[in-house]
Amino acid sequence: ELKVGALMPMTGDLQAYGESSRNGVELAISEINDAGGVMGEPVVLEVSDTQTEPQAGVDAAQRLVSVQGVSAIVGALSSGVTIPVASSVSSVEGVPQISNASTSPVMTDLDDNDFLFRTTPSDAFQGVALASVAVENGVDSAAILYINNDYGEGLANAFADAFEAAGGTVVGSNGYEPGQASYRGDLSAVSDGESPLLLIGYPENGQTILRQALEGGYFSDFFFTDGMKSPVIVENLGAEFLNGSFGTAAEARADTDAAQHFRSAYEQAYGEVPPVPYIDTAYDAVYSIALAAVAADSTDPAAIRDHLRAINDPDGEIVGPGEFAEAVDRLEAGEPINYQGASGSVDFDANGDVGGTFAHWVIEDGEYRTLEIFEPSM
Amino acid sequence: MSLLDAQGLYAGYGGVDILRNTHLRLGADEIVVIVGPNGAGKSTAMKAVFGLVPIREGRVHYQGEDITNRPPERMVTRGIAYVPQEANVFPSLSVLENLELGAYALRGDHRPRLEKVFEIFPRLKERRNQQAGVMSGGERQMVAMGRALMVEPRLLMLDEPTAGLSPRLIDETFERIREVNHLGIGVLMVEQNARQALAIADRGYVLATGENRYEDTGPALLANPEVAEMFLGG
Amino acid sequence: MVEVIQLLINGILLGSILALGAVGATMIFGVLRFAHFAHGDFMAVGAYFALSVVTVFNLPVLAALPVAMAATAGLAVAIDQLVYRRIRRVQPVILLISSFATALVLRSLIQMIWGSSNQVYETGIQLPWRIGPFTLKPDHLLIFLAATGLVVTVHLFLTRTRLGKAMRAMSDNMNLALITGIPADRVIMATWAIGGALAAAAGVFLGMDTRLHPVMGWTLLLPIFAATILGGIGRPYGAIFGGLVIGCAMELSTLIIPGSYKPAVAFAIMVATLVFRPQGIIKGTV
Amino acid sequence: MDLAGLLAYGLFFLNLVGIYAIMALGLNMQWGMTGQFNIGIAGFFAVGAYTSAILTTGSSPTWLGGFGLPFLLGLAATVLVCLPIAWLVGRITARLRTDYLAIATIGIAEIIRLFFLNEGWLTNGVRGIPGIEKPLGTGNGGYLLIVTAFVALIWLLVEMARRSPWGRVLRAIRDNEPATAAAGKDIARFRLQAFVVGSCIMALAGGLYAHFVGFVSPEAFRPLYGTFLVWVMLIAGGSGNNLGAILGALVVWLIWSSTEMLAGVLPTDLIGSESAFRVFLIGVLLQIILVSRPQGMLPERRPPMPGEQR
Amino acid sequence: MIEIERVSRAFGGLQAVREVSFTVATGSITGLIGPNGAGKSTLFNIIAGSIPPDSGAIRLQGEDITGLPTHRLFHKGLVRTFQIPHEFSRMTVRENLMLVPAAQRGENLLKSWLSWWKVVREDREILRRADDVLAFLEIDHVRDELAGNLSGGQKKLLDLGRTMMTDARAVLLDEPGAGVNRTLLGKLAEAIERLNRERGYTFCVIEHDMDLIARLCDPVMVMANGELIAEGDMASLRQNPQVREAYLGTGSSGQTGTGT
Ligand SMILES: Nc1ncnc2c1ncn2[C@@H]1O[C@H](COP(=O)(O)OP(=O)(O)OP(=O)(O)O)[C@@H](O)[C@H]1O
Ligand SMILES: Nc1ncnc2c1ncn2[C@@H]1O[C@H](COP(=O)(O)OP(=O)(O)OP(=O)(O)O)[C@@H](O)[C@H]1O
Ligand SMILES: [Mg+2]
Ligand SMILES: [Mg+2]
Repeated sequence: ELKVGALMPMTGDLQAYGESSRNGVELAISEINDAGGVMGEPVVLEVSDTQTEPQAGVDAAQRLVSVQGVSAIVGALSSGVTIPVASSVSSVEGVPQISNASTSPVMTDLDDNDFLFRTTPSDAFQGVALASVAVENGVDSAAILYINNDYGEGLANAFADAFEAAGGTVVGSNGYEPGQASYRGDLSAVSDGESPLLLIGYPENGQTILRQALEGGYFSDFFFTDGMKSPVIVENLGAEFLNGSFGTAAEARADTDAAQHFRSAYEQAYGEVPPVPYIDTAYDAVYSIALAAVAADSTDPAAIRDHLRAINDPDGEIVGPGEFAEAVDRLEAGEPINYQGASGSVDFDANGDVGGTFAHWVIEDGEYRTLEIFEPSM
Repeated sequence: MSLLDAQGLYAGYGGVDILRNTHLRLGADEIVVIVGPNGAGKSTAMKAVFGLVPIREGRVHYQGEDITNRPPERMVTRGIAYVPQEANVFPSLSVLENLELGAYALRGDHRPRLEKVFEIFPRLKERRNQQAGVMSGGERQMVAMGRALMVEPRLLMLDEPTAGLSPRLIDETFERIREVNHLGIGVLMVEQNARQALAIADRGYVLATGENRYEDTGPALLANPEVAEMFLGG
Repeated sequence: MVEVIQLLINGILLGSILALGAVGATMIFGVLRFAHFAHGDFMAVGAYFALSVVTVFNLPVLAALPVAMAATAGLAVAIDQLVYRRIRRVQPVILLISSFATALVLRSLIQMIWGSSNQVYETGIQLPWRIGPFTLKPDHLLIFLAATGLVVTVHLFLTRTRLGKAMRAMSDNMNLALITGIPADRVIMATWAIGGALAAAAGVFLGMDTRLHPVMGWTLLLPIFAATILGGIGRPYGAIFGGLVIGCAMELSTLIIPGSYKPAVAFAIMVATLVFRPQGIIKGTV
Repeated sequence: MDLAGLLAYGLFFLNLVGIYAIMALGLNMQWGMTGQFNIGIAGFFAVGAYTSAILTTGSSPTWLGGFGLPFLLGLAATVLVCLPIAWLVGRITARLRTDYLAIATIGIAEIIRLFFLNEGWLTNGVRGIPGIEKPLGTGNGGYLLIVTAFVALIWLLVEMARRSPWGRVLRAIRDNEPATAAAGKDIARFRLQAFVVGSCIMALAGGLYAHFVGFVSPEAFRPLYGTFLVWVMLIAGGSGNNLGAILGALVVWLIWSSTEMLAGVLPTDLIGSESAFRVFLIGVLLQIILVSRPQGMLPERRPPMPGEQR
Repeated sequence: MIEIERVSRAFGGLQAVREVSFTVATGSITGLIGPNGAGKSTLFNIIAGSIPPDSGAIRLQGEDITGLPTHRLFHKGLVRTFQIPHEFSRMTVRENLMLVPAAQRGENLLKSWLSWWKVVREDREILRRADDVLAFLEIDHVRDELAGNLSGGQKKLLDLGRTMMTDARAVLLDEPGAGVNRTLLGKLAEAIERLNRERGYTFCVIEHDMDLIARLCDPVMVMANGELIAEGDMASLRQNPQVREAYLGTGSSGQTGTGT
């Protein structure tokens, strides 16, 4: 029986992402089990809470591995938890760990005995993507306010470099500390009165910042990264102020079968379109683990790790998440497969990273609409 | 009917009885003095009566009513005022505030009462805006007494009211106590200035290791050579 | 210059929210001698109470304010009776740790009842008035006026009733207060009620200005303590002053230092106050 | 749930308990013995963790690294680096009373955290420092031996200090400062010593932590896990009692991690959110401990008189 | 021994001590009396370094000690007690005394760690001394009680006991007799006399019990309203009208002289 551990922030700062990521995981597992499970048995899920804190995160991970005996871990979300878990638990215990949301460039070179993977692209890519989208939208100067963590800082730097290389001007760039009651001073410091604001952050504080930016008259035009792509923001602030705002998010081509399958399955299961990013990446992480286990014909963690790349054989038959039963048949028949996930091709490179495509989205009539999906040219 | 009647008290701190079969009685307009060596349980007896130390056995009656183990704030409304031996002022409050708080439980205008206290202790009027915590030792003692008098009590319980007072003030204080007593207020006090205290007392108790040792009128105790040698400093 | 004045206006707003929280915290500190770590969560609970009133009865926020204040006051008193009363006689530090546990309980209850995502009283943005080069949001004027009104009410309450004095007496010497006939339990309950009500008001105002979130109060706790210290512990008026100073300093700080160091400003002021004027700017020895 | 797995988790679990126990012992020296209300533990914890991380890892272009010192030297350095910092903080806050000291130290700890967060050249800022290795390639079992040795050593040192006349002066200070001065003791010196020694113990725990989890980033030093948990451990265990501090670390961390299983028993729709319910349980359990045993599980006992067997 | 030279101190508008000068001669037991609030304790606080004087100087055996912190004065042999007892309430009576001796080896943390056995041996010696003092003061039955649980008078005795644990040369006693039972007070007086005679302690005693003052002290200083108004032996002071008016009063306590 294959046991998968989900290491998610069910409390703490990233709670909102933790809960929806878990939905992604659960969705994948129920589909897999409906399709007959792995090696004839249903896949079992164990969820553990990182509290968005490294100390609690490593403890939770160790419990998953030792007590619950999981063969692979999906998570964690923030790099500050994912990396300690990788270096003190999964690489030591030899359990593959696939993060669905950690975008820190540090992970690429981490000495993890090749047990750490991720299904979301490194920050380095999105900054470039966003810069090209901004230029395309006629932005020639911008102010940046980013959450002062590795996500925010990494993206802000990558964007600023690419944007300036493309001839744009950054009029002000500042990190902000989460949890403040007022960001008016921060806004005032980066505002030049006309340039739009690039806000890199999460809805928790991002919403406050947007509100204060609008109410204080500091900014009226905005663009965003994936972290701020959340319908609740539009709902709470009112569409009229945000229409026309745009942004990027790591997103698979929505026209692929896999992506469409995921969206409709998610809607059916939870009654809403996937509200925040990183759900499809969690979903793909589970599929990858299950397929690798089938390929290895084993629930041994190391064997699963060894087969994670094998399910993406370029010569193999392309299979998507809706086609688990067929994929199993092929693998059992000894034929190669190439998994194409909801979030993209999920081809792990030598570092366990994936490349990615990005969505250019805009807010129109209060709805997020994806204009195009593209691969940034580095 | 006696004002206060405590019979067969057993009380102490956490398990150990300090008082052992102690009894105290006070007539309506009596001055009663408790004397005894240090650590005899005099203060403990006062605290037990006032509900600050739990009584394990025995009863306390006040004006015929059973007040054993009643909470202290209820004693005040019944007309009992108590001045503890230590920590008897609010150090960070001014003298005036200390006095005003004395009358907290009472309704009505307290200015006349305040005037009366100032009359007794003119020093307090002079220094009424002073923080009580920085007053001299003797001045504090006055504040504490004054605070108790603000309640216009029927029964005044004083734990070593003259400790730290100058000889002149000691005389005055005993004089005041007598005056207060003439107004019909019963006074129960612990004193180490035993000779003077017993001289104005109607009756006295000698307490040693938590037990009643002697009990007599003031002058009789003073005259008792045994008591004098053992407890009054020869 | 315009920018400085604008930031000052903003600072006064933030400061009046901090001050509401700080007045309650300082009173609790004054009477019970411990830093109440659940104070921020009282704010959050108050804000959510108001949210329920707003959504269920479809009332404007200000109408929900009194309800939220009363409910939070009741909650504060209940928690005191249930928990704090039992450990009041031990060391204050036990109370402090216990208040920390209370904070955990309240925060998780909010999550269980109201969920953990961002919520707002009214959707949409309120566009500011423009007065010359300055902007002022109507809500902000409202918050400022309401906060001032509340503080004045508390002031009258403390001076016109004997309660204020009794509170200080209790913080000096609980035993002696009992001996003097001060009904200690009632004074303590009143303290909690006032503290809770003010915290709720601060929470509602904070929610109007930002958004509602289970940790909204917790993150404001340290600046509130900073305001308390600055004003001198146990001094309600000092707390108001402290709140305003901290609020303005935090807003103005972004002129000089990077925003990522902003929270340090409150702490730096606090530490400097403690080192150079430990009794607070307005002298408080209580 | 097999036995080997439980054992493996047990080893891991005890490592963390040991690290927290060391912090609780350091706090006991400050609070339990001297009455110094330090709620800036996370600051010293961070100083230790970063010191060891920077000094023992390989070189990197983005932060000041590449010293590659061995494990034990890294640990020694945590104490050496913490010493002047704690001394400075102690001097600054020397005159402060309990509550004021509390709030000053939490402020200083936040400033330290923001420093580590924002000074990327030194600490790799928000990204944190990866690749901190356990000594001699030990696994959790081997590392547990090292941690246990340190717990025992620190316990011994702190307990000796508590029983010594030095500890007696500290308790006197805790009790009554003017009287201690009148008895000829230089209060400022003793307080400062206790503060510095306690803080260095916390820094040492930081160093052990860094090597245990292999990665440090500012997130690990936020007040909840860096400071409050340690307080909860000491108070629940019994402040003033060194064995209590260790027991507190064990019990509290056990509650912290076992409530997750407890919370899983109840149906989700009843409690809204499982994880919130877990935090709720933690809070309630803590309250129960505090209300029923306010002195802690092992209350403080006075140190034995010389010649007395205890 | 102690020279007090033109010392003044005001609190706000109140001149608590005004231009006070006198000398406590080596080997004497000097009394200091005066009405409540006269400034006696304030003067003690100034001498003992608890508060600084506004002006004036204090000399200890010729050395200027004005403004030195309390613990430094202690090491110069100047010890004090407090009017309101300052016990270590959460420590046992024995520990209260054992704390006092200066320069204990074990007060150095490093030495405690490195030479534990020597520390314990030294501590045993200190314990023996403490028990002797307790026996002398007749409070040895409460030696393992927490000092905070002592009765008011017992605390006063403990305060005195702490000064007996030192090698002090000059001791300032602030009302050692207040609240102490008269029988015991007699013994206390004996103790003070013996310390003075046998160990050569110099005392300066504030006290309101005229019997005690009369028995122990010569000379006696009288303060009122912050000023020194008279000095001499008790018998002559009793005849001084100014002293009678300000302090003794006309009642019994000033006159029932020779109780013991
Ligand atoms: N809070 C307490 N806890 C434990 N024991 C106490 C406490 N208070 C007093 N005792 C003990 O009870 C005994 C009697 O104390 P009490 O204060 O009644 O004496 P007292 O007769 O008033 O003496 P004094 O004249 O010295 O004031 C003493 O031995 C004392 O140590
Ligand atoms: N820190 C202070 N601040 C303000 N006033 C003070 C302070 N300390 C003492 N005083 C005042 O100075 C005066 C002298 O006080 P002091 O304690 O020296 O008197 P004392 O002679 O010792 O009296 P007693 O015999 O009653 O103890 C008093 O009126 C007192 O209120
Ligand atoms: Mg007594
Ligand atoms: Mg005096």
